[in-house]
Amino acid sequence: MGVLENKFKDNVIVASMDKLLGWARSTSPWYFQFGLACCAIEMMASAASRHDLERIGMMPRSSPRQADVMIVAGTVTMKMALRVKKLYEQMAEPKYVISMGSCATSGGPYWQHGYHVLKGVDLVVPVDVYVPGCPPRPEALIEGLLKLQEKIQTERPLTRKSV
Amino acid sequence: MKIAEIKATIINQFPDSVLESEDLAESQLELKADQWFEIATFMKEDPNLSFDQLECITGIDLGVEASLQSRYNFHSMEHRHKVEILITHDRNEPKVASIETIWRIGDWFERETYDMFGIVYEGHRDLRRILCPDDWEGWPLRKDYEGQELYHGIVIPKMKEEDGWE
Amino acid sequence: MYRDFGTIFIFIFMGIVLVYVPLLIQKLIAPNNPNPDKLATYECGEESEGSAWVQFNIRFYVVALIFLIFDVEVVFLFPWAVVFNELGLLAFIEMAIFLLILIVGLAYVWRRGDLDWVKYDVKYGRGRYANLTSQNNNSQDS
Amino acid sequence: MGVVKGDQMVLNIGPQHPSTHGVLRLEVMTDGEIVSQIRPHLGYLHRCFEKHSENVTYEQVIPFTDRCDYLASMNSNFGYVVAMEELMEIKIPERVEYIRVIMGELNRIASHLLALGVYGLDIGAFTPFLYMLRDRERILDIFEYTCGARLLYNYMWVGGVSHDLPKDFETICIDFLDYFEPQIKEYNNLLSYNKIFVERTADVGVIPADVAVSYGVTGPNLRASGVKWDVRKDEPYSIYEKFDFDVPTGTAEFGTLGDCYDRYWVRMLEIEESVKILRQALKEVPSGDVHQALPKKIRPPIGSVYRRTESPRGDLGYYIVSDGTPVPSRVKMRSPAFTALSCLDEVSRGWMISDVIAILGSLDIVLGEIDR
Repeated sequence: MGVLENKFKDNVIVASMDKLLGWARSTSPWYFQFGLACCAIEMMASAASRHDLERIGMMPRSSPRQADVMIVAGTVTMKMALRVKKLYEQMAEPKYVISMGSCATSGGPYWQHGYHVLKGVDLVVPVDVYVPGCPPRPEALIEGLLKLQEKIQTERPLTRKSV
Repeated sequence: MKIAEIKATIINQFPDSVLESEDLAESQLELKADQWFEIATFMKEDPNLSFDQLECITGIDLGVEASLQSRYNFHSMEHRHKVEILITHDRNEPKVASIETIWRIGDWFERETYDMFGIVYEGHRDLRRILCPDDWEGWPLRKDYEGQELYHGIVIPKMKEEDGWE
Repeated sequence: MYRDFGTIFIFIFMGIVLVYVPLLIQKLIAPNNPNPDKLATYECGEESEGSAWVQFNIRFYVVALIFLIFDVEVVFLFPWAVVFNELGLLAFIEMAIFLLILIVGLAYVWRRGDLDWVKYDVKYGRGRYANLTSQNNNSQDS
Repeated sequence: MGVVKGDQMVLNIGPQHPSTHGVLRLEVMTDGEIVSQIRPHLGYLHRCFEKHSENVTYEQVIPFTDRCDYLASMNSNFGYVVAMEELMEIKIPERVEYIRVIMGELNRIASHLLALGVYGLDIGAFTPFLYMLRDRERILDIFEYTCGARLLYNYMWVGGVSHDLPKDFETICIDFLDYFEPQIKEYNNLLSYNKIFVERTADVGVIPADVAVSYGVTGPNLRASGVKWDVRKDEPYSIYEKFDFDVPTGTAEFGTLGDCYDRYWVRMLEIEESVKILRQALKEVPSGDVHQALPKKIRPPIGSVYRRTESPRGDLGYYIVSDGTPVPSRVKMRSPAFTALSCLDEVSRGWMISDVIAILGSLDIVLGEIDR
């Protein structure tokens, strides 16, 4: 844990520090290019010229070390599930996960006979925002990302977690 | 070259390895598995057959207790004619010669059919699973395949017909 | 004259401050919980097999040496070039001799073939890579 | 001067990598730069398509064929539907045939646009990717206008199509084609004659014709090696005989026959051919009802069929075995990208790692279709 993290009782100074930190972290969450299947093409389309993700500060990074948000875009299979867990661990804190598409959320159209399909990526990594759709439209993905930015702003990194 | 002539040239070249069965389509030819490698090399080298493209190898499970079958589709770029070869294996230890050294794509097609059905292709240089992970149990596409419960600690929920998630 | 030292001192001081203060803030605030997976080398999601500390091909070392020589040569050129117009013809001739010696070195290295970096042995080399198709490659069974 | 061999190390160009076009793991044996052997590992996106198609009815298999080749879902549907109609001997009204050819060719352009754009990304050129995806969005608008979906359409059913064409579809398409043709020249200026791009791709990753055929490579990759083989011309299905278009093969424009540049160049020429087909098809779309030939209950006779169609990646074959029940007994999809990837090991022996990325990008593989 960081030196000052979660150490302080809730008071006005720490609250404003939290708001500043939350604002700083939420303005440009770089997303981790984790394109698995059809949702990856929609993620590419939303990063390209018409629905530009750079407007909301989202820049594609291809290494977990430089990324804050992991967008799991596509079907996570059993063989891939172990890699997803390992890659999530290798991301730098504070990290967030968006499960894009119904395949990543719950196995999607492959839920019934997909012996090799992981029924939902939340069995492996903690997920922050679920984006429904198969594949979700770029507008849906952008709405999910904005929802995530709101969630980052309300986080309280410095105040002690009331256990 | 018409399909009948193709079958004729193969039959009179390897008379004893051809099986006659009536419910086959016109372009199909059923063979026994023993001389398969020689027939395959003959089909590739023979000038007026010259099947140089192996289109597809399909593994088929004919029924819960019935035998397995692997069907080869061949096509010749030169003469633009096609043929389909069927080879039946029994269910417990399906074996057939590998044609991977003749057509290079056979390598992956055979690995996939092995992965899905468990049909062993002898003489294959590197017969491993290609789609499922290496430590996957069972042959997924067989009719009597029961999915495994647990894989590296991740539960694979079983969908019961009547009461939804288990 | 002493004023110049003042500006240099401020320059250095600001350099140090602008580097270490953010690092300090980061040390205080940033969450930091290492675990074995996180500290493992990132290799596209796979465990890395074997180590990268293998005995590298010699050509990497040779080219690094050649670069070093000519880099040092350029370092000598800079001060000479700055005051070039005050110097007379003699300095020009000296530098020409210095350069000539190094040109001989370059010719030797070029002749020996250490500069053509590309050390392919391509299986289906055609066109400009045709001569790089090494014969021993076809003997390997694919 | 003897070649001093350094030790070999194993490098994983792994499942999560920006240039593997999906989840593909290449286990590369290299001495730091020169690649001596590649072992591709597949199966990271194996979604049990064939197991699903043994448990759902014939109509329900169509959405799964969409999701196999998600870049060219119209052509995947087209292949499955043509195979089914051959098995059941259904006669298709003329209007449906025209709609299918139009949709298939539009989808081919969209798939090639994304393939070439991402290939530019692999080589390091970012702007063509943005230009090409901007125009691809216009095609997706046309698809959305007709069947409501952007990427996976479930549009072509056995015996017909799901939605009839909207009323001013032809004018919209022709407007798009008029807008699109000058754009192709723009791409050529951006990428095709770019010195760096040519230097990185000409003469690199040559696939000789016989190796290509032996590896079962088909489609633009095979035509780039000089073999003139196009299922639309050689085993015509639907109404492709009506249109005259020529099949572009490798022209060794900047290097030798069958190198990475040729594969790129053949795809660029194919976009122009598709535009030619679309112009001819859009002129004479007959009227009629698209739902008229839809069978109420799909119960094909017992038997099997193997039918190939031309998807943007090559020969997309469907082997369908039916046992008379409304549920297929076996559906095998012969995926063109699967065979294109199989020759990567032999072709990229001895090249540098950055060349291997160029070769992999030029093969234009889609992992959903490889792993099924």
